[in-house]
Amino acid sequence: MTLDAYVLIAGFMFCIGLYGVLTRRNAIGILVSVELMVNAANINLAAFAHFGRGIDGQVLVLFTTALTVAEVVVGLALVLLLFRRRKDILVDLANGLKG
Amino acid sequence: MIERLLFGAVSTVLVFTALMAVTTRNLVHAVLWLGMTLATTAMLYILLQAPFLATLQLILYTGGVLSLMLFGVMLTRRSSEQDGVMVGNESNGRRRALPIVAIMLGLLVTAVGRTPLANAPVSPSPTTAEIGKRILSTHLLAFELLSVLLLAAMVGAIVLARRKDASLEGTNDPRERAAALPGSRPAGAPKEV
Amino acid sequence: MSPDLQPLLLDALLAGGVLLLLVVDLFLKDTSKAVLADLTALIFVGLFGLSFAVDTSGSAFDGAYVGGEWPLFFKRLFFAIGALTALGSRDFVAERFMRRQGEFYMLLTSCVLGMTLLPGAQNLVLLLVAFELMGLPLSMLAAWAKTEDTKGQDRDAAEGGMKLYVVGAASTGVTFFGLSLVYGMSGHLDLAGLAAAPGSPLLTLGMFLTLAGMSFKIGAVPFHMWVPDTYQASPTPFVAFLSVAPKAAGFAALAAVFVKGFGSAAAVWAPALLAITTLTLVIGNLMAIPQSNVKRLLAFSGVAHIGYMLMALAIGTGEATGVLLFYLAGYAATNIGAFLVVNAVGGRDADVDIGLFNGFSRRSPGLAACLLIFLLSLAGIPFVVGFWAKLYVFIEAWRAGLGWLVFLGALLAVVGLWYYLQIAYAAYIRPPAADREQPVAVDPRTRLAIGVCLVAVIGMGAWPSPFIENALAAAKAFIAH
Amino acid sequence: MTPSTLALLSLFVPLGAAVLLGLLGPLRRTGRPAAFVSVAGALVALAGAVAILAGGDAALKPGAHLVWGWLSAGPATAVGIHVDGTSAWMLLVVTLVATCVQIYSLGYLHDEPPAALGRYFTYQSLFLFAMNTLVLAPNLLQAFLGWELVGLVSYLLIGFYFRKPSAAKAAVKAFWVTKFADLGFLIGLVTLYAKTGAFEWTAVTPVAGFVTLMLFFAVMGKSAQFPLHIWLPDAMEGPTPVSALLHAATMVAAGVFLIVRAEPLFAQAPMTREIMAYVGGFTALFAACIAVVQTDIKKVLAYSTCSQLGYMVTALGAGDTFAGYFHLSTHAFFKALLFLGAGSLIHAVHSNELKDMGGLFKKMPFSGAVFIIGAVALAGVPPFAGFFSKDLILEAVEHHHLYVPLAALAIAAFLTAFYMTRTVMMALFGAPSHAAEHAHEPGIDMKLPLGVLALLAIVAGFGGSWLAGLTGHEYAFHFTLVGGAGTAIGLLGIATGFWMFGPAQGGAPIKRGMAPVGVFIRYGLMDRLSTVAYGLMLAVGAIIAWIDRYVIDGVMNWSGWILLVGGRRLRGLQTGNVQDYVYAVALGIVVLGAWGILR
Amino acid sequence: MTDHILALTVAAPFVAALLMLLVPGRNHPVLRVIGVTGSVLSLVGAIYVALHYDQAKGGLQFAQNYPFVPSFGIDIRLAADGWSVALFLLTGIIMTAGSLASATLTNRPKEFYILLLVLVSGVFGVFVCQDLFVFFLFYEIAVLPMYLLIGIWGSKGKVAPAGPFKSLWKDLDVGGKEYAAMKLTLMLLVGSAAILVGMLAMYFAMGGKSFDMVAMAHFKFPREMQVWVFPMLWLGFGSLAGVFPFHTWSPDGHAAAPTAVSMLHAGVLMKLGAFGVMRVGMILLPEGAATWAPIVGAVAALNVIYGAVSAMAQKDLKYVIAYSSVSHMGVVMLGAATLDPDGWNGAIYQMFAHGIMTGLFFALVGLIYERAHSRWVPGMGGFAKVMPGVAAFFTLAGLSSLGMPGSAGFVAEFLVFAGAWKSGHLMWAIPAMIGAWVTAVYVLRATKMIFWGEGPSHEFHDLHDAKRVEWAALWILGTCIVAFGCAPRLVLDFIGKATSEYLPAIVDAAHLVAMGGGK
Repeated sequence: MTLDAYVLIAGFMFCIGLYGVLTRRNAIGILVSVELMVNAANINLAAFAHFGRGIDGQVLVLFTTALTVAEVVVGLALVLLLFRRRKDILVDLANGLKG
Repeated sequence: MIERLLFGAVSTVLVFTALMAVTTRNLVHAVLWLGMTLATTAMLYILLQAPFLATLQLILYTGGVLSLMLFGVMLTRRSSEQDGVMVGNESNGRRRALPIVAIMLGLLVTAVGRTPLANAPVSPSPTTAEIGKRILSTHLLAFELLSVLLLAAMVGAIVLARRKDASLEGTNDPRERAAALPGSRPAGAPKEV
Repeated sequence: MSPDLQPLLLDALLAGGVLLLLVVDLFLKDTSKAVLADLTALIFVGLFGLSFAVDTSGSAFDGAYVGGEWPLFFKRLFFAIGALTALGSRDFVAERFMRRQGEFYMLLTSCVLGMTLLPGAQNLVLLLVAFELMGLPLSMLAAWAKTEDTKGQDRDAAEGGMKLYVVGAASTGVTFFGLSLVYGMSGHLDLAGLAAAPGSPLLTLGMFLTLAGMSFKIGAVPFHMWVPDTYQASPTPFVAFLSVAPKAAGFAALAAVFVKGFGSAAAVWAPALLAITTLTLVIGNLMAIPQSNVKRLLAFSGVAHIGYMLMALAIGTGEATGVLLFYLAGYAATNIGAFLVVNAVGGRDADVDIGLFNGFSRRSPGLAACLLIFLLSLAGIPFVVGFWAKLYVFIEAWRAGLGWLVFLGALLAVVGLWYYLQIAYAAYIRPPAADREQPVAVDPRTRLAIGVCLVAVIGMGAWPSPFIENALAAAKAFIAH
Repeated sequence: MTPSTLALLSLFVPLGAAVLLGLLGPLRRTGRPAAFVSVAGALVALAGAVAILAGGDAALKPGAHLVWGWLSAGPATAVGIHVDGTSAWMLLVVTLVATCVQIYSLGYLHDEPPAALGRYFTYQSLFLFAMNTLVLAPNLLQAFLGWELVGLVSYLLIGFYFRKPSAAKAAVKAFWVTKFADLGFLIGLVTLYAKTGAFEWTAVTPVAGFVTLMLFFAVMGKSAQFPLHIWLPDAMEGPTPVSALLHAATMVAAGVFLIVRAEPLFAQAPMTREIMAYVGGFTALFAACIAVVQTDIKKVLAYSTCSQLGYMVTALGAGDTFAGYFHLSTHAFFKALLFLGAGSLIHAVHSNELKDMGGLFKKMPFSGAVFIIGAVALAGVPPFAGFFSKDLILEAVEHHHLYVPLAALAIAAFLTAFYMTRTVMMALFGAPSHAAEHAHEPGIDMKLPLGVLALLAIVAGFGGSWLAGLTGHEYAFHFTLVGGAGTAIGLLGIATGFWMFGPAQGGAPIKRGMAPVGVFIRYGLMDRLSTVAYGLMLAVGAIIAWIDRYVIDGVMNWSGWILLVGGRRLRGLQTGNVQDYVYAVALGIVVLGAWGILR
Repeated sequence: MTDHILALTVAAPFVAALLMLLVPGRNHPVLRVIGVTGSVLSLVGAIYVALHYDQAKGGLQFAQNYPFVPSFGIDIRLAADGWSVALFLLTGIIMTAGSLASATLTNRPKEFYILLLVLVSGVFGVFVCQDLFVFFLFYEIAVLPMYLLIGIWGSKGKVAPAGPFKSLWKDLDVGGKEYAAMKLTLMLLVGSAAILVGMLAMYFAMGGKSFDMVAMAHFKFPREMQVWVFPMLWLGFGSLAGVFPFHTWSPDGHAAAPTAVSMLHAGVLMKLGAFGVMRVGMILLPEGAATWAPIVGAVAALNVIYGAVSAMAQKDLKYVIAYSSVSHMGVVMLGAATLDPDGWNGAIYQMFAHGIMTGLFFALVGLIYERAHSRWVPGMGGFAKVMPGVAAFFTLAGLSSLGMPGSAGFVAEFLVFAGAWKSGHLMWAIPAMIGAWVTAVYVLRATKMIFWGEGPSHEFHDLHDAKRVEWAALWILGTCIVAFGCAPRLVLDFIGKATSEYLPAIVDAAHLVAMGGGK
């Protein structure tokens, strides 16, 4: 399989994630979509690492994964907070701040 | 050939599960679809001869992230959905999101098409030990920093998620607030929860 | 200390400070946790002082981190910001988050740790981790004023934090993806390697995605939308921090990736950055005009200022980068001061309507004069630092042949004066409300912090030479390395 | 003392009096003491003028010239004094009439409050200084300074009764009209300076035609030539002594004096002179026509002044400077006399209206007699002063073949004699009105000046040849056909007047026909014109002001408004929905990416 | 002493302002004494400079350099030429009168005096600064305090938005003092932005080494650069000088400003603009000036007549005077545009004369407003009966404004007209002269409507003449009007000296431009 296929598939995934971020009303749904975007990046990294770009790609995947975990932790804490405050986690309902 | 077939299958599943993750109306299902996507990605890593990453993916993501998310879903059910069968995950704004995403996709495809990638040579797959060495030499600082980050995230998340860490906080009564000021605490003030 | 850890001395000490705070927190009663603020400030001040005493040049970890004047300038800036924030937050945090003080300062400090490591990072991995270390605590701190009271003053804290987080998470995804492409097309993760990458559409795409993702942190248009909402909802002393430190760090990251990494490809990204710059200038200034909430107003004004700094970044020369440093320092002093005054006037309320400033000059003439000076500095009026900052940017832009941008910037600076003067107008011209005639209460540490900011603003305004020289030298070292 | 020292004395002593009164409020507000300060100043000035002339021709022939650099070092833009025969004699006329008027004012304004009286005499002193500045001007620049200053004092004195709306209106009108005419002076002055680098009376320059035309425009305003005469009748709102001094004897004659002084310039401009002759002739006739129908004794005299100034201007237009100058002198005496006499009558009946008078001769024989002397002199009856000068003017005009102006002057001569007879008859003879029954002679302070001026009105005509010698002209009276005809016409006018307004009261149909015509010309045309012009100016002002506020300033306000509203509209983008924020990010990357890849 | 006299004079008001910071705000007498002392000291400094300036030698004297930002070639270079001497005197006089005129202020006098003194320091600085950048800084110091001065101590007239745009304008609060303050500040700062751009262009054209104006005057900037930089400076500085169509801040600003501020602003600050055009625009960019002179002159002539005609239609007393300032500043710009010695002398002299005259005007308007509580001219009448002194001084100021000989205004206008004529621009001079006549119309009309006639009516019950210290300002300014009208060479010689030093280079440039060569 050639590199461009991997990059394409990653691109697909990125776009799907983007779509999710744009359309999901539920905060956790957005988290899910962000995961897809990060995952797309990881696929890229792994693919590039495989196709002659050296070891660093894989290293970076490790880091992004860890970062994402941290991010999810924080995100879920915020979601919980939001839920307690509003009894709801639909993000488009949280629009008290605007203008 | 087999590789190609495998790739085709994996990528089809990948895209399908990803699509499901962002479109299904049940949040629990969405998280599960995500889990499947991530697992499929691990397959892709194996195709890319990166077993280390595949393991990482399965452990960290599917084990950690997914369960965290499910936890979150459970904790944030709306009162009307107490039975837990259906956790709402509606979408909106599809009509304006689609063109953007389509253009993005088009751009990616164009870029890929215009960039000579096909004949990139395959490099020998690094061993886990090599990766570890790399992490512990050049990227040691980042690695150390990562631990600080995780610590901070955890500490912060715990504080934020704590249900109600003080009866005093969030009150608007200036008297109570004044009482809470350091050094001026009245005797009968409520004790910490 | 092994010699190759020399450049990381200050950061290591700061990391120790993070742990120290965690530990000390354990031994303190809730009522006496306010001392943590002083401890934090002490740590920062100590490090700030130490930064003049130790040599932090050299590189570490196979060149993944390089010290020297450039990171040092940023470190000093971040230490100063951290100290001022800690001082300004003390009473606020003690009063409002009595049981969460330790964690507040711990997160603040670790956030600063991320920032201090950013400018020296020569490697995208370190850069990314530092960037995230800076970013994640911010969204948590933004929501620090959490409450379940649906009518209270902090009713929107969770929303503010969530907005920062969601936009941030999306931007992180974008950044990661962009960097993955950059890595793929260049084959390197270290900045020096990026420069050698042959141009290709995917590289361009990756570059731009990275640019977009990082621009989120500095609040460049159109990635700025979280800024006003988060500023409005967050604890004001923290906003003082949020409005300057991550911007500086973001610029450090952008400068590292673009000016340094892709310096040779400036022809590709500079026009894009100029477009963002223009948009940022216009939108920031325009949207600030109708704001009646001072924090939102300052948020949009901050967006506008980002525009001026982006101008310097887009030029990309050593001098322009030096000017950017100067701008950052001046902006930091000014904006922290302004937000601390706003905090004092707002009286612990997250929402600070401009009406609260009515008659301010009669209630507290001294504090009002400070505010006026900060506002003038933001507006770019001579004899305070804001003027020189803008002027230097304009000079460099002129040198770079961006006369039209200078003109636009100058015009919009006048528009800026319009909305800054609305605050001054309320403070100086409107009479105070009947129930608000007593002087504004300011605790001594906030007073100290505001005083330091004032001295900096006036000092750098009246005598900019040493500061600009220092900034130019730092930038020169950065470019040369 | 040398003539220059004496002239400086005449110039600065009145100034000293004015400054003293102006700065020392308490002194000014005492009234009569302040008046004495002013009168003393005028007397010193008069003495100075007399002494200069008494010093004899020898000192005056080359002219004493004394200047100081004013705008710059050097003589080009200097001020100072120039004393020769012309200015010395004018100085005498001015100081003499001024002294008479000031003394007269002591009695005439006896009932004014002390503060007002002090103010009046401050103005009087200032006027004397201003007029002397003009008279002694060594160059056109200083002449302009004096010219403007007398205009200023005229404005102040016309507006002396400033609480009276009509007086206030008249004052500003006088100022506006004369100031408008002064633009001509300014343009002429500036042109002269631009071309010659100086302001010399004797400059020889190719632009003399333009310069003199412009100067003449100013003269038309100051010396009340048609159509810029409109301010003069209104100016009668001022106290009568002021009318006598400023608006009859001296200030309005300043225009004539200017042309006399600037003779070398005018000599280079035959075209200007011709225009002057026609304008002067027309004014003489036109003003005389209106004077015939006036019912206000001061207005009669005011139009008469216009008319007589027309005579002088015609003479100057004919190129006979001396004729104009001579008439200026005699006119100064007899017209001042007439005004002061009229003032005496007005003082007695407290009204300006002829119908309120009548039969006053019996009550006030002295005032009546001097008024008649003045009237006869004006009518040109030999051997009174007016006869000689008018005779000279008619001769000069005829000599230069200006027959149209000549005809106008001749008719004007008839009308002059006619309306003066009418005035004398109506005011002094006939049936006394109710007000006139309690009339009585004024005190000695008013009689004395009247007596002096009456004497001069009788004898001044005989000084013609002396005056000519003094100013470097040649003149000896000799009978000519034109002169004789003029005299005859004058006598005919008197006869007609006597027939119509004397005991016989003949010619009633003519009287009835005359009145509306005059009223139409006076009020229907000229007043309407000036009102329309004024209204037009205000309307233009209002339009411009509107444009300024809503169009010019509107640009500023519009841009401010657009920014404000634009900012408000943009606020709509900040919906508060975080997905929109992410959408903005997506939009940003898509646009950036598209631009990066597709460019 | 003599060496640093310029710095001392510039600093005197500033030091007074600093001193005032130490005085409690309630202590009005002490504040007043400090304020007046600071002003008087600066006047003394100005007089000292005038007395010690060696006229025979001419040129820049009392030169001192104080390093400021050496890396960008910015030094505080102070030196006085003949123009500086004249304008120094003007500033000292107006400031002294202004601080005396505001002695009766009771609303927050501390802040008022501090701002006023800081402002005047800036004004002094501009007049003697020979470093373009510091020139700009001083200029800004002089302009900026105006916002607060008008915003806090200003007043609102009877001019409210009317007509078709009423509803739109309501958003902007047109007519209010805060609107006026904001408009003034914004418009002047837009001007500053243009100045800044022009300044930078010059700085870089000269190699980016120094802002020394003396060096710049000797440096020959490329023609094409001069041609576009000059209009930037003209409009930038010109917006402060009230150049059409950027004059619109001036009526609103002056009308809303308190007495002393109007005095200072119309009296001195607007001169900064014109001075900037001449000192920076024309002297440093002679070819640009020569190229644009016809336009500058035409606009100036328009200014004269436009301002005068607008003034005629105003019913608010302060607006009348404010528009008259627009008109008179047109005379200044006209003089500048002639590029003729008489025109230039006239321009600077008009700055001087108009400064004093308009200072007196605004002092009087302040007195009238204080007593009548109205600025609505049609409602007034007969005031001369109860305030004869004010009436007399008003007339005096009016006379100077319409160019009556014996007042300073005449000398200036005459020189400008002469200059315009000499430079062959009849088409500028005639409208300007007509404008001067229109001035007579509206000034005397206003005088008549306010002071003459019957009245005053019952609504004006506490009218009275000026009292005690109020006389001081009137007498100082009134005396100056007459003194400098009668003996113009007191300052005209200084002005002429400097003009003769600066002008030849510009005339040469004008010849070059006229011949189309010299590129």
